[in-house]
Amino acid sequence: MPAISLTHYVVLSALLFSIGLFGVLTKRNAVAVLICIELMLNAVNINLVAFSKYITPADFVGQIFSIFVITVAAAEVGVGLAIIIAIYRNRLSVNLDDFDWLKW
Amino acid sequence: MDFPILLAILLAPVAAALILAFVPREEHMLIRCIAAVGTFVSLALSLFAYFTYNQEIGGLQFVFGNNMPWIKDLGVTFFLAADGISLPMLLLTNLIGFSAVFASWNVNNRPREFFILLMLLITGVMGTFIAHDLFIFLLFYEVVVIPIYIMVVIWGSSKRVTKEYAGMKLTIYLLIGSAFLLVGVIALFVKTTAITGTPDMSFTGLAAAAQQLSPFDQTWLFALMLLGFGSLISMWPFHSWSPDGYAGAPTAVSMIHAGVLKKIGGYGLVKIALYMLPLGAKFWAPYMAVFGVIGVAYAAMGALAQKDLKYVVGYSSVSHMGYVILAVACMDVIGLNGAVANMFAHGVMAALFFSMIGFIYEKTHTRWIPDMGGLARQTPRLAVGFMLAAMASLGLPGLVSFIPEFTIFISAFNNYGGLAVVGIAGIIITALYVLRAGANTLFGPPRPEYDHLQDIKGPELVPLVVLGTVLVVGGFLPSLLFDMINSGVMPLHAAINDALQLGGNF
Amino acid sequence: MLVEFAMQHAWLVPLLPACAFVVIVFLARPWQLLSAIVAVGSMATACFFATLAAIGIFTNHEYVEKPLVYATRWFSLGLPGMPDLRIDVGVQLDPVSAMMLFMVSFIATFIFLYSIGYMKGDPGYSVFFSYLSLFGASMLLLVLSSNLLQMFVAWELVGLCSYLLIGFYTHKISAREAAKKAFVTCRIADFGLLLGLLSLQIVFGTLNLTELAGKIEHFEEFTSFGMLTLIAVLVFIGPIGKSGQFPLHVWLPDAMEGPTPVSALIHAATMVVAGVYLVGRTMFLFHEVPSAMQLVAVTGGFTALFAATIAITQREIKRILAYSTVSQLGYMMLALGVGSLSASMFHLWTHAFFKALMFLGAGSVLTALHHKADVWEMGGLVKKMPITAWTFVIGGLAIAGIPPFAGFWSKDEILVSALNSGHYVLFAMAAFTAFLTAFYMWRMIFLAFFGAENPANHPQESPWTMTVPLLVLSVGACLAGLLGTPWHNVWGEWIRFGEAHEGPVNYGAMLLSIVLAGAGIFLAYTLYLKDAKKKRARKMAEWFGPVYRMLYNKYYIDELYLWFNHALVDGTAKLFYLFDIYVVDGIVNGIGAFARLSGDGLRVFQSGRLQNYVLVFFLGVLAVAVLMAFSGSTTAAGLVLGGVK
Amino acid sequence: METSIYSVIAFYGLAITILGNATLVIFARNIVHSVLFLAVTFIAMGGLFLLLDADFLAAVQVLVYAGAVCIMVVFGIMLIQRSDMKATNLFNRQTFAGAGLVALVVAMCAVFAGRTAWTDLVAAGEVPANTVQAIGELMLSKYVIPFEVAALLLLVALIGAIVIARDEEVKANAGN
Repeated sequence: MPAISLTHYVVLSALLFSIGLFGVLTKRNAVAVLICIELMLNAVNINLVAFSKYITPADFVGQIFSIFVITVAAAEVGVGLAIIIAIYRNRLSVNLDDFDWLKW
Repeated sequence: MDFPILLAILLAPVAAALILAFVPREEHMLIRCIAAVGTFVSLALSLFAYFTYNQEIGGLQFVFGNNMPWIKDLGVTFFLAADGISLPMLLLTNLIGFSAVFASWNVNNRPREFFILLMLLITGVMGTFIAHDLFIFLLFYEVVVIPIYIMVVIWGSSKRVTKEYAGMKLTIYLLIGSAFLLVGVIALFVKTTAITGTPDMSFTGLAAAAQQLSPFDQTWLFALMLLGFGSLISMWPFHSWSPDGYAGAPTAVSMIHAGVLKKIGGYGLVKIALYMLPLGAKFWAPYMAVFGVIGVAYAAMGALAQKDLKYVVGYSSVSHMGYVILAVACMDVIGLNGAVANMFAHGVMAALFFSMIGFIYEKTHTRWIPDMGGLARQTPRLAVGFMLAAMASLGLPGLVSFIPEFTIFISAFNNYGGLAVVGIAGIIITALYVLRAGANTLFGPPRPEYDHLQDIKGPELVPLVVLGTVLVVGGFLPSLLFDMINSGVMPLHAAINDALQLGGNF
Repeated sequence: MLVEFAMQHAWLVPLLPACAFVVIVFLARPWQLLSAIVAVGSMATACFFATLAAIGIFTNHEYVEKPLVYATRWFSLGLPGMPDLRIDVGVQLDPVSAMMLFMVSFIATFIFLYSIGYMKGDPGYSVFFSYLSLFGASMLLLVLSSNLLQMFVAWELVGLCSYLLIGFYTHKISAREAAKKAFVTCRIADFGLLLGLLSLQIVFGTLNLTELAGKIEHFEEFTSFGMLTLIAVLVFIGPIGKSGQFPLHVWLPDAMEGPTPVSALIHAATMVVAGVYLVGRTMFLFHEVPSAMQLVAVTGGFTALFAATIAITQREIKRILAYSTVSQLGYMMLALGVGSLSASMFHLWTHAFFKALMFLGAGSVLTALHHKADVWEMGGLVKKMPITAWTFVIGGLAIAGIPPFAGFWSKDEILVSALNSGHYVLFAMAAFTAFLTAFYMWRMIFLAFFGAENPANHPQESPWTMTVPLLVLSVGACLAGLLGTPWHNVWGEWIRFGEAHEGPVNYGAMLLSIVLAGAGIFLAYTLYLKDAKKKRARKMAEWFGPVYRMLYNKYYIDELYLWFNHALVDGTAKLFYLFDIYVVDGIVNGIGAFARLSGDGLRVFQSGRLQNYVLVFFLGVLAVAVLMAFSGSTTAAGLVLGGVK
Repeated sequence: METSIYSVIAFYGLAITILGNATLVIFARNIVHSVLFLAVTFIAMGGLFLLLDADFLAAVQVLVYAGAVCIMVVFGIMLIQRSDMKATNLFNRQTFAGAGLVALVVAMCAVFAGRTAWTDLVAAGEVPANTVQAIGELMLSKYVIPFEVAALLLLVALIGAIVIARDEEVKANAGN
């Protein structure tokens, strides 16, 4: 059985990212889209930590970067949910198909 | 350091605008007075500058900020300076700006916003004339566009075309013009920087470096600038914004637009395009002359067919600007003098014309010539102003526009012969349409529905007095204007001549 | 002492009325009488100075050859030491301008005086005097000009005043149209003149009269003969318009819409002769170009005859006078064309007196008859208005050419010089014109002042402000010609171009002239006075039906011009305008529409849905990634620049 | 680098858990189920971080993601969804287009992953054992400014979220 190498992590990350992307592109529910964004961010984190381990083991740059990503992601979820709630209050819907506001 | 007079001239309307922003919106009289004071300070200072400018020495004077870098990497400095070409234009701007405030005395729809925008407009126009840095020039030019659009759309009037259409057309044309210009300027900047290695956006720096460009480069760069400045000065066939725009615009905007804004095009042609790219100018001069003459004849004929007063003057200003283009195309001392002087003369005349038409419209609620007649009996002072402007428009000797036209004719006839004759024949058609408009508006049997009209009085007289005085004084003492312009044209012409002689050896 | 001062400060002469203009406009306007006094006073003072200056000139023979010139820079372009263009303004005093200066100010003074009475009760009383003053100033400036451009300025200013005064009765549409016509017609002529001036400036580098005179003598150094001919012709176009020569004479009869003093001053005595004066001033130019001289002579001769034929049939008193003015101006041109500045100026001088006199007389009649202008409705006025009538008769005798009245001497001068220069056809035309002149003038006099009274009229003699000028001018009309009798031609010694020629007195021409004048008067007498019912006159009109109608309608030239103006000029204008709206603007709007339509097309892609955008965004990401993969660059900049490479 | 068979097994097990649960997150028709699967994914991710010698990060992952974020999302759902949670998590109309694009992304990733010479990049050396201490020191020295900024960001996000979510009620109260 071959040893686990950087490539494995990268592939895992790519797959997870793709799954998240697919969700972002195709889900109707705004909360689901938010969740899928978290998946994509996690995929990135896997990459960062893996690179940290294999390429710069002594520097922790990747890990620290991941910590910041997690921080931002947490903030993003908070604000994102607040926005979704606000929209829901106004429109009584979180179905993205109901919204085509991004045009003039 | 001396008192920075140019900066003070530039900032006086800005200060007025700032104060206006804090005045309660109901205080109409206060608002007008603040605007009047702001423009008056500018006017007084620019008169002072005009008469203290040392013509013996010539060149750039009242220099400000030439060592004040603004964008270091692009070599941009906030360089203000005036020479014999910019000072008449500066004075013109202030004369018209000051008059425009009084011509808008009766604006009652949001006067505060109106005057704030007017102040900004005046500042922008002045800035273009005293900037000695190409970047700053363009910057001020863009400052001008925004208030114009807003003012046309809010305070304009819809006749043949809606004011929205007029405002849009005006703005888009100005922007397209400046887009060509911008491309030209950037190309010029990149090319010259590649030669000299040090970025420099000042007129003198660019001009010096541009002389090392190949004739081919100069030619296409000049073409871009000609397109840009040409659509500003409403060179045929880029003129169609002018009549529609003026017709839609409120009086003050028409005055400033026809009076000075258009002149930015001519000023730029002379002081930027010609000065920096003489070889290119040499190549394009015959075409410019043809466009100029077509513009003169074509627009004069167009004016003849009009029944709306503002359209008459709109077309007539296109026609007059044709003379300016023709004169620039001559590229000699007489022609350049004539071009600048004619811009000044036309500015004063057009502003007076538009202010009088504005009053007529305000009082009769029409600009349709067949609906008028006999106003000379009911509103004699208005008639005097109108006739003064009309006579200046047809180049009556004794008014400021005759000598400039004469010099242009001399130069054009000398350089282009038969072509110039067609242009000169424009004076006949001009006489025809101007007199027709004037006669049908002012003379003939008075109409009873206008019996109650009040003649212009009080503050409304200011445009007539200020601009009329300039018209007459400039007509009888042309040296007041020409000595100044000549002191600016001579060095410019010398530089062009040197470049052309060098260029001959290429 | 005073004479010296007047000569050195001749510029004061035009300045005085100019000041009057300013004073009236800004100060005196509300007070009618004050305005009138200011105007008349300033003009009288100007006349006083002008007389002194004229005395100064006419006491020193030097000035005939060497005019007194003082000028100053008006403006200049180019280097101060070596200007590319320099225009001077100044004063040139020589016998010709001194004579004009005196004549203009003298006649103007009396016409101003006359206007006080004539304009009584008009709402624009003060304005009228301000215009008159402005006109006086401009005309005197024109006369004194030492520079052609300066003269052109004054030339246009008198045109402006003419415009304002023709259209003085602003409420009348006919006046408005006549004023416009006058201005535009003169403008067409000025276009030619301007081209001429431009060419002179370009070729000779100066417009100062004395300098030009010096340079044109050696014109070969500057230009070809053909060019000089062209210049001369161009310059002559100006006078054709201003002095009402064929084919630009159409404005002058219409100009009678103005108040009568205006007709007398501007459209008879002074402004219209500016054209003659200009040709006289630029005689040095025309003298070099015989073909241009020929043109001047033929134009003058033809106009004289042409206008006289029209005058025969006209009915309105001022119109007859107007056509006679055109005709007399033709005489002056003819004289210039045959090379006699002296004769031309002499006729100008005498004509000013008798024609002003006749116009003022006509004005007096019109006031009395409440502006009923048709001579056929007058008759027998001599009984009620003796002063007007008899002064008018003096004018009639003068213009018909009966000795010793003024017109005889000057007309004789012209005929003799035409004959002496060998222009026999022109001489014949001029002689025939003399006959016609006598006929139509006396036709008018007999119809208006003699014969049976028209009971519908209740005429009264005019007040003294109007009759005094009539009397003064009638004295002028009697005596002004005695300066230039063939036996002792003082005039010819002073006012001349080239050498004064003393030829033998041509009694034959003199006799012919008298006979023709007498025949004309006699014919008029038989047709219009003796035959009280005017049967014969009517029969004549019937016999010559088509000719009569053609003459009465002024050869349909006005109609032709009107058609040209409306159909051709306005039509073309309309065409240009439509072209502008639909083609030029069409292109502009087309570009706008293209932008809008393409925007509409692209709008489909702007769904407004977040997830659509994400999809497209990632497509972009993919594209960039693929590009990177294939170009081998790893940075965006490398990608762009690599692609360019 | 020595790799034990257990770590290989652990990697594959965790990978399958992560991918499988992530797929379930997408395909679950009930949004609440989705969140549950998401929690599992996050916890598995924590395991993966342990495998990568990132102890501290693993703890943070479990705490922040599996704990805070999931709970927050659940609260969010509870605030906005109907009582019936069936069919709350459906696909939209561009599912197939999205699938195509994702396939392309996967292909692209595969190409790049294949083309990159990973082995050249890999450096020798081990991750130090006491990561928590090392990260703590770095956070308060080299990365102190980003650290503080992140703290500020969180504060701003907190306030922002409250403001946005409460907006309507405040208005309603003001109306009363």
